[in-house]
Amino acid sequence: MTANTNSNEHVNLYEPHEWKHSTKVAGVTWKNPVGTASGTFQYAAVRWFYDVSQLGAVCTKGVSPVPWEGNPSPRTTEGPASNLNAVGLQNPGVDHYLVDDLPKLKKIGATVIANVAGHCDEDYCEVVAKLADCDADMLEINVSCPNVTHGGMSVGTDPVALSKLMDKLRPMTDKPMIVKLTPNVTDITAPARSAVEHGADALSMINTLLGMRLNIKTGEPIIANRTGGVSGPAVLPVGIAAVYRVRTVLPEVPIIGIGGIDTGEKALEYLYAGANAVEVGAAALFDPVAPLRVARELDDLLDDRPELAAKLAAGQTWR
Amino acid sequence: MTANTNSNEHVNLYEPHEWKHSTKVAGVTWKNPVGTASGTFQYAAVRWFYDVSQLGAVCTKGVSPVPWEGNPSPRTTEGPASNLNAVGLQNPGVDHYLVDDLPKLKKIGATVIANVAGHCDEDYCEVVAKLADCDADMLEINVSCPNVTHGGMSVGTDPVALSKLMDKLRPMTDKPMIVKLTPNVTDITAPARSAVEHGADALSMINTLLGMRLNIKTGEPIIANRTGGVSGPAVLPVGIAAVYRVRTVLPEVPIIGIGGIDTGEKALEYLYAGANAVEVGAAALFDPVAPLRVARELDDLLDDRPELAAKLAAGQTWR
Amino acid sequence: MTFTRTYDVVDEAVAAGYFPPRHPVVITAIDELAPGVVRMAFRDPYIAEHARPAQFVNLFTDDEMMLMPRPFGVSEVNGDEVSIIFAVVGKGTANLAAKQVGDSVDVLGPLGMHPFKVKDKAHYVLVAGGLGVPPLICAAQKLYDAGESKVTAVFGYRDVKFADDIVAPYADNVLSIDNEHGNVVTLLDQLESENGLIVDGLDTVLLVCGPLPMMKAVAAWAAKRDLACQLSMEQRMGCGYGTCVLCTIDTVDGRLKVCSDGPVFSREQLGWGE
Amino acid sequence: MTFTRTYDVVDEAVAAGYFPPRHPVVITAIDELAPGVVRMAFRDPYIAEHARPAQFVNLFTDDEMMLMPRPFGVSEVNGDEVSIIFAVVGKGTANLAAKQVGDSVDVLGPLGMHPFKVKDKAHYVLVAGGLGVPPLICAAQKLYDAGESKVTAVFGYRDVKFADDIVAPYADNVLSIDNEHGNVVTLLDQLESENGLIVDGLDTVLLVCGPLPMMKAVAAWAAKRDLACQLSMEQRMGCGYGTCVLCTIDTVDGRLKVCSDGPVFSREQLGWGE
Ligand SMILES: Cc1cc2nc3c(=O)[nH]c(=O)nc-3n(C[C@H](O)[C@H](O)[C@H](O)COP(=O)(O)OP(=O)(O)OC[C@H]3O[C@@H](n4cnc5c(N)ncnc54)[C@H](O)[C@@H]3O)c2cc1C
Ligand SMILES: Cc1cc2nc3c(=O)[nH]c(=O)nc-3n(C[C@H](O)[C@H](O)[C@H](O)COP(=O)(O)OP(=O)(O)OC[C@H]3O[C@@H](n4cnc5c(N)ncnc54)[C@H](O)[C@@H]3O)c2cc1C
Ligand SMILES: Cc1cc2nc3c(=O)[nH]c(=O)nc-3n(C[C@H](O)[C@H](O)[C@H](O)COP(=O)(O)O)c2cc1C
Ligand SMILES: Cc1cc2nc3c(=O)[nH]c(=O)nc-3n(C[C@H](O)[C@H](O)[C@H](O)COP(=O)(O)O)c2cc1C
Ligand code: FES
Ligand code: FES
Repeated sequence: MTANTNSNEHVNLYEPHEWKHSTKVAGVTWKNPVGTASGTFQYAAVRWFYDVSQLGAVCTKGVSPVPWEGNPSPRTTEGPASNLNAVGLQNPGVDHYLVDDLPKLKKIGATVIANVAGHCDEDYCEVVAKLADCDADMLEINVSCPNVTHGGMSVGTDPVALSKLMDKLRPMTDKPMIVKLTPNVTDITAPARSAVEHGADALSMINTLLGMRLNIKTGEPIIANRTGGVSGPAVLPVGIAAVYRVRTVLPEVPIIGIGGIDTGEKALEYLYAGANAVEVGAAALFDPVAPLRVARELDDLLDDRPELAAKLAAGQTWR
Repeated sequence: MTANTNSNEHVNLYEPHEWKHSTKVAGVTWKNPVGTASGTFQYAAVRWFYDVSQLGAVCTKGVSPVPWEGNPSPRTTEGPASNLNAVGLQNPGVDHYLVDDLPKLKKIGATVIANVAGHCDEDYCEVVAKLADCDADMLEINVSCPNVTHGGMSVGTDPVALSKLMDKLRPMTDKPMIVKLTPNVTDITAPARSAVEHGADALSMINTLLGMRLNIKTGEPIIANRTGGVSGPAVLPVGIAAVYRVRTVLPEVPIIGIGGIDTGEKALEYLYAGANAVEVGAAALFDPVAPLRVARELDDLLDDRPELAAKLAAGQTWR
Repeated sequence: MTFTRTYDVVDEAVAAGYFPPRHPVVITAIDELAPGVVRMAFRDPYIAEHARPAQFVNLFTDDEMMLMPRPFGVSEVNGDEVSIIFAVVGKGTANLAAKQVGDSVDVLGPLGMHPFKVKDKAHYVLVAGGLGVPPLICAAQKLYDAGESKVTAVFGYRDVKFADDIVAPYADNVLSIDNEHGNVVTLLDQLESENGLIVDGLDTVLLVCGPLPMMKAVAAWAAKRDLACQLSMEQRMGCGYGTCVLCTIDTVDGRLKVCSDGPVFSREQLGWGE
Repeated sequence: MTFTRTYDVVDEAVAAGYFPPRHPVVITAIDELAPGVVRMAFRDPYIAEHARPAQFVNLFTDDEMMLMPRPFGVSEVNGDEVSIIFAVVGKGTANLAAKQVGDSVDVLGPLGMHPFKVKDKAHYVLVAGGLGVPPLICAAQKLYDAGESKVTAVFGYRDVKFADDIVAPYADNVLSIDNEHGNVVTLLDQLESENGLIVDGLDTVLLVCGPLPMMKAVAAWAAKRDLACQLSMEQRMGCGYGTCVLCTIDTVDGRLKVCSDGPVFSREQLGWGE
């Protein structure tokens, strides 16, 4: 028996679509509330699959002052309903970004979030200095990667270190600055407050959870880096709790919800938790068009929720 | 096509079984390395399903000085490959435990771990005082429940508070004392060290991850407590990483691995990560006999791993 | 994994003196009684033999993204065949509704340590609202088989009266109503005024299951008349068999578990209608 | 969800000028070539038309506990039908091996921006070890269709020689060996001593795929003779299409992506056998 309670109507993702529901994050309008999550979007790869300018925003892979080679391989494995990764922020560096990905994305009209990576304060400063007047619409400061070390752990786990970093970065640019937080902390509201008090215009969360798998044939870790970051459907409840808790203590700050989103319904759940927008990460590994599909699904779900849709369009949130 | 690479032979769980591979945790021999995780085992309920004395150990629900009524309902929902719970440690109190569950379990020959709950140091002290000379084989101090508040967060997230608590508890009993750690911390090795330096004989990890779900019809949290603890398959990589990292800094301490175990293979992965034993939690919600099945599967898997099996039996570990 | 899921585990457990674990059963019928309301039947000799009214079974989807059990009241038992009736309200019930005859589904049960008490000879008024009907169909069937009591079914529906035909063979009298025309209290009033509450010298006992506001209204109605009133409750569950304390409701005796202290509670326990 | 998975998405994407997303295909054949070695065929006009030797397809299990793609080299193409050959090594391949004819499976492809280069007229020696055969079967088929080159297959197996029959129609010469009797280098030496390396005036080009030690040995053998040598590499993958940087290997040009900078690399790039 198939109860026809779910409308299984097929929608052509490639036909021109008028987005019905926009959102506003730190003053920047997104044509819809769905972006890509950093590290799972490379323009050179994704452009073959769909018109990426259709997304609410594209957040690019973390860029560092100079090219980084990242961690040795293997860099990935899977967990139940999840991916584990330990890229270690391999990227061709900020200079390459400024002449390659960024101009290409701006040329097609994408709303671009440049994700900034660093091993130390100086790295972040150097990158932000170079991006200060670039064409990117927003900067996302990744202080939350579990796969690189920064005096033993990421700067996003230490509110004081984070405030010092923000004090350096904030004066360098007028661009809206998003700080991306890690769930691998005792209380995510502490770095959240610290970031906002020291100039963050918005917050995004969550980055990956620290995780690990071993091969039971050899007894050894599967990923060369041993531990990696867990993402994908499994982390959904953790990401939602993070957004909700931060929203509770910081009623005004724009929040981008990330973690485990692979349907419009899950994106919607983040919006109800208090997010202004979302980013889709690992789902793009399982299907290249996932971010666009999520955006389209959400656009329809918001039709039935005019109150929420109106708030988002005005830069406000459900909570 | 069905490739017959997996032996799908059916094993009768109810026939008498000679356990082939024991383990030793803080001097206490378990007849196999698989126990139940606290809060998912009540003797009065599980005894109908199998002979619970067959397990390596049974860890009972957290007991408090007086009966606790826990959180309002609804207390549970699900995430992708996970359960969310917010019981809030409802239990009939330590006095009831001492005359009911404990004697019944000891009568059938079970190896018993009494899990200790508290809202403050005095609670823990009161319970440990009453359990100091009881028949339980081990005590597990739960300093890691995300669903009760203890000055804002659980004592297990603060190494200093934890050391003070341990300094009070340690002199009260000679029983092997396990401290159960939370993954909701920046660095799990900090409370781990603190617990061991202040007298813990063993560590168990992980308790649940903080998580949340909302109802997209109402926009409101599903669980009355709003946030809850995530457990089940989804948390497996997080639990394994916790065990591995603690094992790396504390090569000698016995560790009980917990989180997402529902097969012998996953139990084995924890043993390779450095655990001496494991506990099975949420899997028992999906099938009452899961802990026994895991124990039997592991017993067979260890046949092919004599080196690991020998280490465990001797109270040592793979790492 | 070394262990396959087979119905054999039921026999093995029973042979060893234990309650059956989760096991697969074969679906023998599945059809739509009303839009979004599904009746499913499966072959399970153990549950068929042991299920009592208001007991339930945990069904499991075949999608491991949804691991939690879905509890459903047993509605009818015919030989080895057990029926349930459920509404498609979310992803889990949609997954179950997509099953076909011949498919297998995992089940645990029968669960619920405190079913309806139907031993005494009485006039049982079975009051159900919406998807509260299954336990009352089960009660009607057991009472009919015992053959000693009088049974009046009082069913309230949103629209389609999907269970009248099913309960009819087991009841002396079936009253039903849809939302547009009133609710079960309307019917109870009517029953009282037409027949009185003592039928053939038998005292009236109310067995109730349905949405919370409806149950409270019925409890209040029963309290005013000092009638015995047993209510079958629902709560989001973890295990369904008493091990996790996830399914509590507030009663005058404190927070009790719906699965193992219930699912049936008296209105006195619930403190309703006092 | 508003979107169903259907093959239509392939046509929709292509009509809009894009590469097809993940989509379901119907399995047309599945059989065991050797214990634990499965050949699966499915109907996919797009992949059939576009696949080049050493390109691969991402297959997805139907168990959401295993979300990551499983990459497999395209082995043969017959009309609309695409074949792959895989070993059952873990849970994902076991899940795929349990599929039946008529079942559907989700696929993304063809992937791999740098396939074997087979345009030049040459004597191609296709060297494969174990489950490295699929890309070389594909190469043999393309070379056979082009009809200009000479093809010698040099296959090394653990035991059962499961692919000799498959490659034979497309090759001028098939040499194979099992572990007990030696390895592919044994065969290459034999080939050299019997036929020499220039066949019908054509230069020898080695196309290689197999386990790492075997590939390194072949690269060294080729280097000594200064032969062109293209090697198809494997790495644990995330996306398979170049977006995640999870599939890198170390080359003389730094850490490159197997999926989009490969899967084929020259021995010079790999710095092997210098
Ligand atoms: C003792 C008992 C007997 C029941 N008998 C019936 C019956 O005979 N017929 C019927 O149609 N329904 C019955 N229900 C309700 C039924 O269990 C839920 O409608 C069903 O679990 C919803 O599943 P879902 O995946 O479609 O919904 P979702 O909302 O997607 O489910 C998410 C989670 O919440 C739980 N959940 C959601 N709603 C309920 C609910 N109302 N009660 C308990 N858990 C819920 C689910 O089990 C699941 O774990 C009964 C519930 C209980 C507790
Ligand atoms: C470009 C490419 C082409 C390939 N072609 C073939 C082929 O034609 N035939 C064949 O039998 N095998 C091939 N492989 C290897 C094949 O992808 C793996 O054997 C398979 O993914 C294992 O899946 P599993 O779930 O059974 O193993 P598990 O170990 O349970 O898988 C766990 C995870 O690790 C990944 N993984 C495990 N082993 C490998 C591996 N060797 N390479 C890449 N990922 C791995 C899986 O994809 C999955 O994400 C190829 C690999 C690559 C990268
Ligand atoms: C392969 C991979 C690479 C990532 N790289 C980055 C990165 O460079 N910068 C960053 O801020 N986050 C990075 N992330 C984290 C994601 O942006 C995202 O926060 C996380 O994966 C959770 O979302 P998801 O569950 O949708 O994947 C990466 C994630 C993955 C899976
Ligand atoms: C319903 C439920 C109740 C729990 N109650 C307790 C408890 O009382 N004390 C405790 O230390 N842990 C408790 N836990 C945590 C588990 O013991 C275990 O640490 C956690 O669930 C992770 O393991 P799992 O993934 O196997 O469930 C509870 C977990 C669940 C699901
Ligand atoms: S559902 Fe577990 S105790 Fe009731
Ligand atoms: S697998 Fe994602 S870049 Fe290669």
